[in-house]
Amino acid sequence: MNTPACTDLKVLDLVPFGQTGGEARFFALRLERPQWADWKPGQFVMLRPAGWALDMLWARPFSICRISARDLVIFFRVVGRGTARLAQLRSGDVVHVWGPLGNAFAMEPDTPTLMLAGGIGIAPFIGYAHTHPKPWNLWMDFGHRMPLGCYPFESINEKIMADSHHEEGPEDLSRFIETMGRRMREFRDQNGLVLACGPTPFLRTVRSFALEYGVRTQLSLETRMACGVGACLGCVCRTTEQWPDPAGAGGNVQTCTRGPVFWAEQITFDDETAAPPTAADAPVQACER
Amino acid sequence: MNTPACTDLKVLDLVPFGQTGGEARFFALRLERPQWADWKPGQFVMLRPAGWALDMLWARPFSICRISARDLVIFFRVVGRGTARLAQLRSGDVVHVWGPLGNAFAMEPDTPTLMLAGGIGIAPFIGYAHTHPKPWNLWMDFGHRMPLGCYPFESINEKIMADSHHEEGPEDLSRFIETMGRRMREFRDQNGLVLACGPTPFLRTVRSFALEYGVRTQLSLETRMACGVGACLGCVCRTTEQWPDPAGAGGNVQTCTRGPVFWAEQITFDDETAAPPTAADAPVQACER
Amino acid sequence: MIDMHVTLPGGLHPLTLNNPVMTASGTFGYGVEFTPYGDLTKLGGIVVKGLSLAPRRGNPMPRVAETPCGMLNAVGLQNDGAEYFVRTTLPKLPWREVPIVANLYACDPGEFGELAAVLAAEEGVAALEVNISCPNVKEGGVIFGQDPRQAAKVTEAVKMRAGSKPVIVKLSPNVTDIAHMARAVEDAGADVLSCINTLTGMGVDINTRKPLLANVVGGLSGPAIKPVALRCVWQVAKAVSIPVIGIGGITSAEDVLEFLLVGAHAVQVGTANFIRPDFVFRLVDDLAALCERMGIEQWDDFRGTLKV
Amino acid sequence: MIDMHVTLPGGLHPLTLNNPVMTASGTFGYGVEFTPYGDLTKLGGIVVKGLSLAPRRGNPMPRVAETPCGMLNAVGLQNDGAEYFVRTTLPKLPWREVPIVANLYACDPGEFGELAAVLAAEEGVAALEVNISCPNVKEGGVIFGQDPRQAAKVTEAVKMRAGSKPVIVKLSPNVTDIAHMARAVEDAGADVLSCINTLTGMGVDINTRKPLLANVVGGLSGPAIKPVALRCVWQVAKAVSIPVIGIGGITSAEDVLEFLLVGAHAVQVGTANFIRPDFVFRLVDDLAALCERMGIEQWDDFRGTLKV
Ligand SMILES: Cc1cc2nc3c(=O)[nH]c(=O)nc-3n(C[C@H](O)[C@H](O)[C@H](O)COP(=O)(O)OP(=O)(O)OC[C@H]3O[C@@H](n4cnc5c(N)ncnc54)[C@H](O)[C@@H]3O)c2cc1C
Ligand SMILES: Cc1cc2nc3c(=O)[nH]c(=O)nc-3n(C[C@H](O)[C@H](O)[C@H](O)COP(=O)(O)OP(=O)(O)OC[C@H]3O[C@@H](n4cnc5c(N)ncnc54)[C@H](O)[C@@H]3O)c2cc1C
Ligand SMILES: Cc1cc2nc3c(=O)[nH]c(=O)nc-3n(C[C@H](O)[C@H](O)[C@H](O)COP(=O)(O)O)c2cc1C
Ligand SMILES: Cc1cc2nc3c(=O)[nH]c(=O)nc-3n(C[C@H](O)[C@H](O)[C@H](O)COP(=O)(O)O)c2cc1C
Ligand code: FES
Ligand code: FES
Repeated sequence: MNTPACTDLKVLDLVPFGQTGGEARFFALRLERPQWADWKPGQFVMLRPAGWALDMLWARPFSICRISARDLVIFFRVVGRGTARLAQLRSGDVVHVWGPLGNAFAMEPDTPTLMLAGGIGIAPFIGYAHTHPKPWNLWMDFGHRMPLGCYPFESINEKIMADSHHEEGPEDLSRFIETMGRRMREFRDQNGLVLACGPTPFLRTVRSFALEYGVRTQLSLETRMACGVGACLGCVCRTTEQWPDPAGAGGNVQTCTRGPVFWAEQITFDDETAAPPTAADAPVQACER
Repeated sequence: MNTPACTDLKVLDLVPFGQTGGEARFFALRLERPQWADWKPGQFVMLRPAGWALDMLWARPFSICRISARDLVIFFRVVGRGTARLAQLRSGDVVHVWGPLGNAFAMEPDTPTLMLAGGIGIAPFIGYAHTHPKPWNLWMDFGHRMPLGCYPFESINEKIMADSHHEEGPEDLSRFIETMGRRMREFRDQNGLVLACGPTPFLRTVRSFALEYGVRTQLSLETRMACGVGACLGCVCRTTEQWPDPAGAGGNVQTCTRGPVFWAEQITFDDETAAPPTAADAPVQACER
Repeated sequence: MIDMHVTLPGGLHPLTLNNPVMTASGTFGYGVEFTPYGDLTKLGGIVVKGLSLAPRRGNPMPRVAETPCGMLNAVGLQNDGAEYFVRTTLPKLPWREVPIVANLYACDPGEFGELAAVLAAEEGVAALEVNISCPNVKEGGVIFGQDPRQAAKVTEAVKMRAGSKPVIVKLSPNVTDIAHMARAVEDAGADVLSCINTLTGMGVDINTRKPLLANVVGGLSGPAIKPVALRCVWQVAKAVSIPVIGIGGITSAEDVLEFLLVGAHAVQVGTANFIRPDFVFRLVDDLAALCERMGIEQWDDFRGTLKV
Repeated sequence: MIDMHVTLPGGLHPLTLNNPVMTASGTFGYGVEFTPYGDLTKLGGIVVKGLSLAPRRGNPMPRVAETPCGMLNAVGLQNDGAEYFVRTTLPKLPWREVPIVANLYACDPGEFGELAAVLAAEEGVAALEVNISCPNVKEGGVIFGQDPRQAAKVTEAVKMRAGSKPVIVKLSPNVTDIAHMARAVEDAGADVLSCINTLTGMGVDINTRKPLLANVVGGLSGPAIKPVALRCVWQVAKAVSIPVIGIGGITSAEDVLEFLLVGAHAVQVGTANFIRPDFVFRLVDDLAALCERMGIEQWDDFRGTLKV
């Protein structure tokens, strides 16, 4: 895997999506291009603006959408204090960035691959769709609660076959869950691969379908991260007996270094005795991760 | 005395003085005009930008330079973390401001009045010179270490008779002290009034001359302030037997509410067993308060 | 909409507050300093600056220093004395509309008792809060609040002379086992507990090589200590059956609810008063709005409902 | 220019550090995690994540939460066990160029002794640091670090099996009298003291009504606690004659000097490693530059020179 590095990058621009003014909650953040040799879709960066006061110590993790010759792009949603401050960045501001971090989604160009994205979980799939050598083998189902224009869906839809599902009420949600189940069975029948990224309740559903239908499925987890480099042990998830390293089975592994992408059967959500008060729990953040 | 109030004011602009770019350390900050009925030169405001994170809890005290029909102006020098952050304010930013606070300099239009200013201590005298009904009775001696263009000296010099004394070496300092002594004796001989504002070592000198020569002298003290309203008791100074209220003599009184202006003989600097690590002690802040 | 009033049960005259938001001793002067900035009767209660029998000049300067998300103070209990307060300041306060709590500071139990008698006799004093973070000069300077037996003695001494006025004992966090301290003062007759007082801290200036406070050590307060304060309130509320007032680092309506969630009946706001002088008045409004938004209709439905 | 090396006097093999800046246990993994971000041999020393005899899974999630100028953690000492560390991780570390300090965690004195024996036997382990902020399961769960006799027992147990390796005892701030604790472990044979470990704190979410940590309470660290840490180091350095390592909230070269000023020989940097992973490497450079600027030429000229 590529060696990560920590660098200071300037903000090129911050583009609101879907809404404007004080209302805007979705943004594409473009930073100068870092000098990294390589990266893979599914990997992420830790991001901490140089101007942040010490009242907020941690950086925040974001999936890499794209690294081009000129820029590094991430896409984020404002859900709390940190992302609210990110939304105040201006061109020229300096951001400490370390990455690329974590593993990546499996990339099997000839395998029919279904991407399941929930809300802001669409972010890593932008890079995946754009770097996939055979995009005709790629499909996406995207569930979202905010208007479609809030998300970078277009940039995926123009490359591959993508369906979007607007969840406006509980019926929409059950319809979307039904669709996911059907699609996962279809891909199992083609010996396909399923990749999922979104809020934890969504991943839970995908995982249970994966196990029930026996389809090869990877999940990109979201956990709270303090360091991003495997040192703080704050981001762990619980492994199952399927974990490849027998010594680690049933133990806790760092999502930041052993993930964020895991095979569905190798980890479990069930041991979270006291589930993290994630975005999904708080009323204002009900819809997305 | 006028009743203070706490309001949110927008920044109109922030004008660097003397230096430009990252170097600038002297600024005039113009805020929207507050709805205060009245104010007097020597009074001050507490200022805390709404955008400050809680890592820095306190507001900072600054002398009122001017309140016009359109604006409230203060003049400040960057000496530490708080003032460094103030220097990053941009037009439109909101600042919590409470004031006008404290007492004021004696204003005796017919008395020959000498203003002694050290460095940024010139700030309150701008308002004093501009609101004095008989400016021909006003004189100023201004000692400074940074180039004259760093200070709003011109705006005073055009109204009244003002001399500036650039301290570039130790000899300049002793010459300035000598001048102050001579001038204070001159004003004593005219039954005049002396008003001083500047760093503590400077005020100490003025105070000892005042007592030695027997000239009516007021000092505007700088102390660290947390609240500005008399509640925290963090800004006190020690009174002498000359203090008008016998119960308070030899006690500690709040500089923010009983000052910042005191008659030289009514307070003392001598009881500061462990003198505050003021600007004057730190190498980088040697010259000004 | 929620009825903001809260009654601290227990005692002969239970203390009823306009709402759970009180001001913390030493951070709100005697209340009068804040009249230009808000309506005092809007507050849940006002705890005035620590009072001693004789006037005190307090510590030399410097007495305060800013720290990351907090501050240090070593004011040294400068005050005009209880007599002066009762005679001159109390009559200026709207004590019929907002409970005024006197904060007591003394250096031995006898002195505490005398002080309690002076203050409890005043109609305008709604309750007494005992600051036990002071050294017992007669017992070699051990801090009352760090020794359960000493703390109990002070509590008894105050309680004996407090008449029907509720006695609040304010706990120090600078102990190995705060629940143990809490039980000791509860057993000694305290009607209410408040916690926490400041954490002992220190700051230095590397250029002058001097401490930031003339007193060398001082009390740390502000948002920095909120996690410690929440833990203490939670431990204390579990340990005793009398009501607890939460204090430490409150700077928002959300913070107020956090303290209620771990079991506090009310809170006191200290250092946040220095963020801006109208802070606590705005906080009362914010709290009402937050309760509305969260659908909290009764304090009893929310207090101590932490799921552990 | 200053020679950055510092030797902690005492013990059979005094510990010599490349410079006073070490990393704090639990915040720098096993060191290897940081090789992409800097040269480990630049550091004064590396204290690795707490090790126990048997591997430990640690606490359930969530384990960490951000607080004002700090964070809470209740990781629960997840680690692969001392054996695994010694066999697999230690060989990857540049232990000839930078002292590696093993941090020990156990639940009774006997276990502490065994653990010490395993680790002290390794050439690559320069010193042992004893984490006494754990409950003594055999004695009803009292925290070793909150009881001087228990702390002394652990110190003796480790010292007995540590051979010639210096034994550092890491003190908890959650006590009434830290100087008393320090003297107790000094008398029990500790070669060096390090302080402070985290303050016990807590956080809650008012929407979910749950604690922020699955463990309910956790350890508070970061700049928020620096004033408490400085006070503890100052009190401890005055109380003992063995060297002290200062820990708590360090985020700048100025902070490092503050700890040296109150008497520390060296420091450990913890939570700041999460601000950015190259933090501590940059700090070493910053410290050299600051000493140059301030004209500090020898640590001995600066250490403990606070004017009180
Ligand atoms: C590998 C990875 C990749 C991610 N990629 C993206 C991305 O591309 N775009 C994007 O918008 N978001 C992404 N996230 C989530 C993002 O990191 C969080 O939304 C962000 O850290 C929240 O910070 P905050 O300060 O605004 O929220 P806080 O104020 O800290 O918390 C607000 C709410 O968000 C929850 N929360 C806090 N941190 C996290 C976290 N790390 N993960 C999940 N929930 C959290 C809290 O529990 C709380 O309910 C990713 C997370 C991970 C772990
Ligand atoms: C009544 C009054 C009026 C003032 N008017 C002006 C003015 O018009 N223009 C102006 O530039 N400054 C004025 N000052 C001083 C100004 O308040 C301080 O320079 C400022 O608070 C420093 O904040 P900081 O965070 O930058 O410094 P810090 O980082 O807090 O400290 C930097 C250095 O400044 C010293 N310092 C900190 N606070 C104060 C303080 N309140 N007074 C003196 N020294 C301090 C510290 O000891 C330290 O050495 C006034 C002070 C008072 C009390
Ligand atoms: C400047 C200052 C003075 C204080 N004086 C007293 C006092 O006289 N009596 C007392 O019991 N507590 C005193 N305290 C402690 C506060 O009442 C409160 O317990 C503590 O500051 C924690 O709350 P906070 O974090 O909201 O400030 C003082 C605190 C400060 C900051
Ligand atoms: C995530 C985390 C894990 C920690 N794990 C340990 C540990 O295993 N052993 C130990 O002695 N201290 C541990 N600590 C305490 C630190 O070593 C240090 O004493 C404390 O964090 C204070 O320093 P700081 O403010 O610089 O972080 C841990 C701290 C954190 C934040
Ligand atoms: S975020 Fe620190 S170990 Fe993963
Ligand atoms: S600044 Fe608080 S009393 Fe003067």
